[in-house]
Amino acid sequence: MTDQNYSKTELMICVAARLFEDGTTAFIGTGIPMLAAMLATKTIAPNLVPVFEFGGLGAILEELPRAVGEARTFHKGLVAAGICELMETAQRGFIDYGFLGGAQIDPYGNLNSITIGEHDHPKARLPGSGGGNDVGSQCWRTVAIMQHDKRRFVPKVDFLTTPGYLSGEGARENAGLPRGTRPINVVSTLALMDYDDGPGGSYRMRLLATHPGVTVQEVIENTGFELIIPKNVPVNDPPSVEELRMLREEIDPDRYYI
Amino acid sequence: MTDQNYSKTELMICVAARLFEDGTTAFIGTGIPMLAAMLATKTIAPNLVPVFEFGGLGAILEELPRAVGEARTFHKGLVAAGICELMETAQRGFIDYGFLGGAQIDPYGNLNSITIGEHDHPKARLPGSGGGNDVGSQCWRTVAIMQHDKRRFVPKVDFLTTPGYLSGEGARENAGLPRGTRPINVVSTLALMDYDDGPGGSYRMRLLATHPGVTVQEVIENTGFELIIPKNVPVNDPPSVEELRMLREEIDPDRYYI
Amino acid sequence: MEILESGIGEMIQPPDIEGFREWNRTQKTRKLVDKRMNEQEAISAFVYDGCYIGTELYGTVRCPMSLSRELVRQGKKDLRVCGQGVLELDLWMAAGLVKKLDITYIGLEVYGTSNALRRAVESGQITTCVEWSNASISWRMKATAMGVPFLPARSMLGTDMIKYSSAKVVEDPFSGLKVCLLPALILDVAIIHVHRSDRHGNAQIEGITGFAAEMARAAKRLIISTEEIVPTDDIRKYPDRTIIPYYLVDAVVHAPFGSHPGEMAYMYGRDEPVIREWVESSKTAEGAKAYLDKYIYGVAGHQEYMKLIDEPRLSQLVDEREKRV
Amino acid sequence: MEILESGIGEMIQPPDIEGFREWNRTQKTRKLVDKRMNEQEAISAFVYDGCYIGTELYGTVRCPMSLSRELVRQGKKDLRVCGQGVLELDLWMAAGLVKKLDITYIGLEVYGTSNALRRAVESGQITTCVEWSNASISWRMKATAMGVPFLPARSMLGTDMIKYSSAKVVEDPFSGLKVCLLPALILDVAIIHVHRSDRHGNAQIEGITGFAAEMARAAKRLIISTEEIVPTDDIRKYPDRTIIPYYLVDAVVHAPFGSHPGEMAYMYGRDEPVIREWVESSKTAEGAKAYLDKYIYGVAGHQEYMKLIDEPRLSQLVDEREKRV
Repeated sequence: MTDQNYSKTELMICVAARLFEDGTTAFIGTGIPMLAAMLATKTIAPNLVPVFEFGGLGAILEELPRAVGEARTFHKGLVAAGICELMETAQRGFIDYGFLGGAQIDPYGNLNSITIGEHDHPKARLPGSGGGNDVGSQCWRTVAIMQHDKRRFVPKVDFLTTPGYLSGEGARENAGLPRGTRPINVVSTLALMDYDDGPGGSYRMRLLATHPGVTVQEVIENTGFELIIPKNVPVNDPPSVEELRMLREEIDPDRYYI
Repeated sequence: MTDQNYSKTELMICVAARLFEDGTTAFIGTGIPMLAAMLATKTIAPNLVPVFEFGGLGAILEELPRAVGEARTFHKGLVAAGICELMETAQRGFIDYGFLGGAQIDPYGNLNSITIGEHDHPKARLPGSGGGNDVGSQCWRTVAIMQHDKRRFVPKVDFLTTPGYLSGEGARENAGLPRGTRPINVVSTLALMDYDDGPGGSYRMRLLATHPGVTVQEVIENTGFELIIPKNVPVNDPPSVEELRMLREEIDPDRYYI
Repeated sequence: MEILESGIGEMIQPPDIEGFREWNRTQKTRKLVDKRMNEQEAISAFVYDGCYIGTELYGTVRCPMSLSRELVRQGKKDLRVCGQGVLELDLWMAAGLVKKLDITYIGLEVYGTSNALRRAVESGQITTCVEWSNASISWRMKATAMGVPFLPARSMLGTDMIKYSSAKVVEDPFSGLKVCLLPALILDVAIIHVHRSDRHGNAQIEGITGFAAEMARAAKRLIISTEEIVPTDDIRKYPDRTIIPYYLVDAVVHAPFGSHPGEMAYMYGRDEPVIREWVESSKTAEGAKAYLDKYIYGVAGHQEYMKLIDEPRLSQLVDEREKRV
Repeated sequence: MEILESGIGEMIQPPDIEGFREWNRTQKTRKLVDKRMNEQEAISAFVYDGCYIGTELYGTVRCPMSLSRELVRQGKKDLRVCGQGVLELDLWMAAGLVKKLDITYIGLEVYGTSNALRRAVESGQITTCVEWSNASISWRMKATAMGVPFLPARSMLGTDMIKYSSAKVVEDPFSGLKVCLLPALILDVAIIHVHRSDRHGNAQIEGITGFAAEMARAAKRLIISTEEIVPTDDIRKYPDRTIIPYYLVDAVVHAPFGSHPGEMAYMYGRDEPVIREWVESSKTAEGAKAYLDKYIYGVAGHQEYMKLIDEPRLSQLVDEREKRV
């Protein structure tokens, strides 16, 4: 049974939460990824090991962290160390997933969080890479969570901040990035995407499933580049009543995000 | 007033202890340097900051450490960290002195603690560099403490383990060793030496003072290379009654060394 | 090991490791001297116009906010800053004190982008932004802390980050991997807030340590503010808890609630209304100025600031602290 | 950044950082599983003939002696060892189990040189000695721990150490300094003794940490022995004390007095007579064998070993421990 009354953000969080894998380590960025991670630990991934870049690992997420360094990121945690320790843990191959946001994404999953417009004279100065570039470089698999519109889904990002597939097959390895690391999904306010990264693939973004009530045409119209559209595009399950209850009552009761 | 009844080792320890500078940091190697450091803290250097390579800094030396990692090396200490932390502290320029031993020393103050004879087929396998090479590379000033005989004071060390002046003026800097670091003294069972390292100097070892009851000729005969002999060679003060009492009753009552 | 790529970003602070060694030999005492002073004395003694400065951890978490506010009060300007920052750097930028940035992240986290950053950069008031990732800037400080001129890393590669930084890409001579070389970052001044310290600067931190250990070891001058001053005997009882040894420290400032409105793990929680007040005020330059007037220019120092926040509120934040359970 | 000098020493273990990443991805669980086993099970499960192995700290200080003795008991041979060692490696060499050494220091400290080392090397039983300083070998492990193929250092330079190591000398592309590049050291197996751990391997150490943090992060398999097994809730109460996180650990061995005859800071002192017994015995091969018969081959395991030492003596060592005062 589902509740027809939910926001696009709530839907995006629920779809993202379903991508977590139980018993894995995952870097959690500020914002939506935190809500998704908390929802995952309450549903399909009770043994998720959340990792927060400034030092917290293995926390029990009882309250929504508002900062990646907040005490809630190491509440009843297994490790409270520093940024070097955890980034080096990722560089050593111990962090399975990274959940990231960004202001722009291109067909290869490259993200921009630095400037809109030319770097030295930007139209808009964004916060900067933060841990984004590191997470996208070091984690085995990364998932991007984005608002979906033409301004954000662009043919070329203004500043390549966080590496996706860069320019396509083999580009990451050629650049010296750790072998086997890659972007796997994009969760947006409209749909779920993956990449055409099979043998002989184009390594470009591919529509995997639309959100309930969203047409494939809508997704195409809101994407600033040619998205690969398979013959059959399933529809994601809507948020369950229980998912929404947990989101609204347990995870974000103060409505920082939802 | 002095006590004529003391061993060469006791004398060497007393002369070495007088080389410590109050209010400085000093790496202390196992053995004689530990006794000298303890004597120094009880006499001329009450504010000495002893540093032991495996992690102890600023300990109050109440009992003679028998190992550079023993709890006595961080007893009431200011820091109990690890080897990297303290070696990096030295590499960063924070450790003023290093007090070292060795099996062989050459005219430039280079030390050997690895092999006697050819490395791959040695006559005698010694313990290895340990922290010696690091201390001789990173500390601002190093003091070697040695038994004095022709087998130990040699024209060329069989294996250059710990850098002194290497081959002479500028050689350390040319090799990439931290600028301004250098060997300053050798304390032996027979005498106290320094180096001819003034402007235009040869950077070779120079007799500075003989021990009481030791002639310059004796020193020359027990040195396997040409030692620089100044016109006037003073004689070191013998151990005072109080120095000997502290050594025998407080520092090494179990007679590990004396 | 040829150089395959070199960033065009300005080397805002040169990695002069030999100079740093010499500084540490001649300018940092090994003696246990009393380094206690107040915010006003510490900032005026060690922070100067044009210096290269950094703060740790950041605005809402264990951040030297009382020192950051005093810096604004004294109007130290043309600052070159290594910028991981949330509230503290916002205040400096809003006051027009920042000229160049080695920037990693400056934003308001849950509350989004920093309008103070946008205004300062888009107006050209900040003339230079050199880009780094959070790990990269920390590793740059770690290089200095280790006493080496650079560290290799596997971040930054393949992106515009390399181009707009001052890093280089080389081939590792052992494995043939392409690696990024990060130049050592030497700060003129660092300010760090801790849980407790003795009067000499032997300091302990509880919970996460962020990049405090690295920054403390990468700075020519280090000012620490501390919630509590403890006897040196307490330090000597737990030498394995000393994260910042005294010889790194130039000033010890006793600053209870020194991280306010940010939190201090196990001591007090963050003050959300005051943080939100900045988020709202800073949307306009005028609003930001009003906030500075109220919380910085309008109070003489940290004592008055705490009066402004008021005791009952501070006690409430103590009740809301993270607890060891 | 050309290579100015390359050591001719054998690269006993290649710095395959990509392979290490892949190992950590596929062979190390992120789940909190119960890893408790005894010495016999842990050594037979993870130590194999010809493996590259290291111990921490060393024989007389917080050393996994019960595991080191069990390794001898099981006769794991042709070991390639990174050698900072005092008593533990003496036992392995006396038992003829060591083939190659990345050696830093193997001796008896206050009691001088190691006769076991002399016999093993001078007889040619140990075929290879590659020379490193204590800091260099620790930095080599630190490189692996950081996930990079090498680290720069300012040790080893200008000496025969470079020549007989597998290090290289290059010119730093930022400052022009000559620096030594140390290749990452990846161990097949590491054994480390700690004060306390939970059953998953979340471990705490008191006092100095030697190179435990670096070695634990540089090994493909990690066996820890611990004085005490504590509930995971105790770990979660002090997450800032976890020096070895569980995901690094493959086996947790409960070994009270596991460092005997070495000391354990704040728990028990070293057993001087037993240490001296080795010093005397090891002067001859026969004497060494007699010691092995008495303390290793003659007892089934650590339980029997402790009976051999005897309870009153162990209590006395507890009384002689370093205290937090």
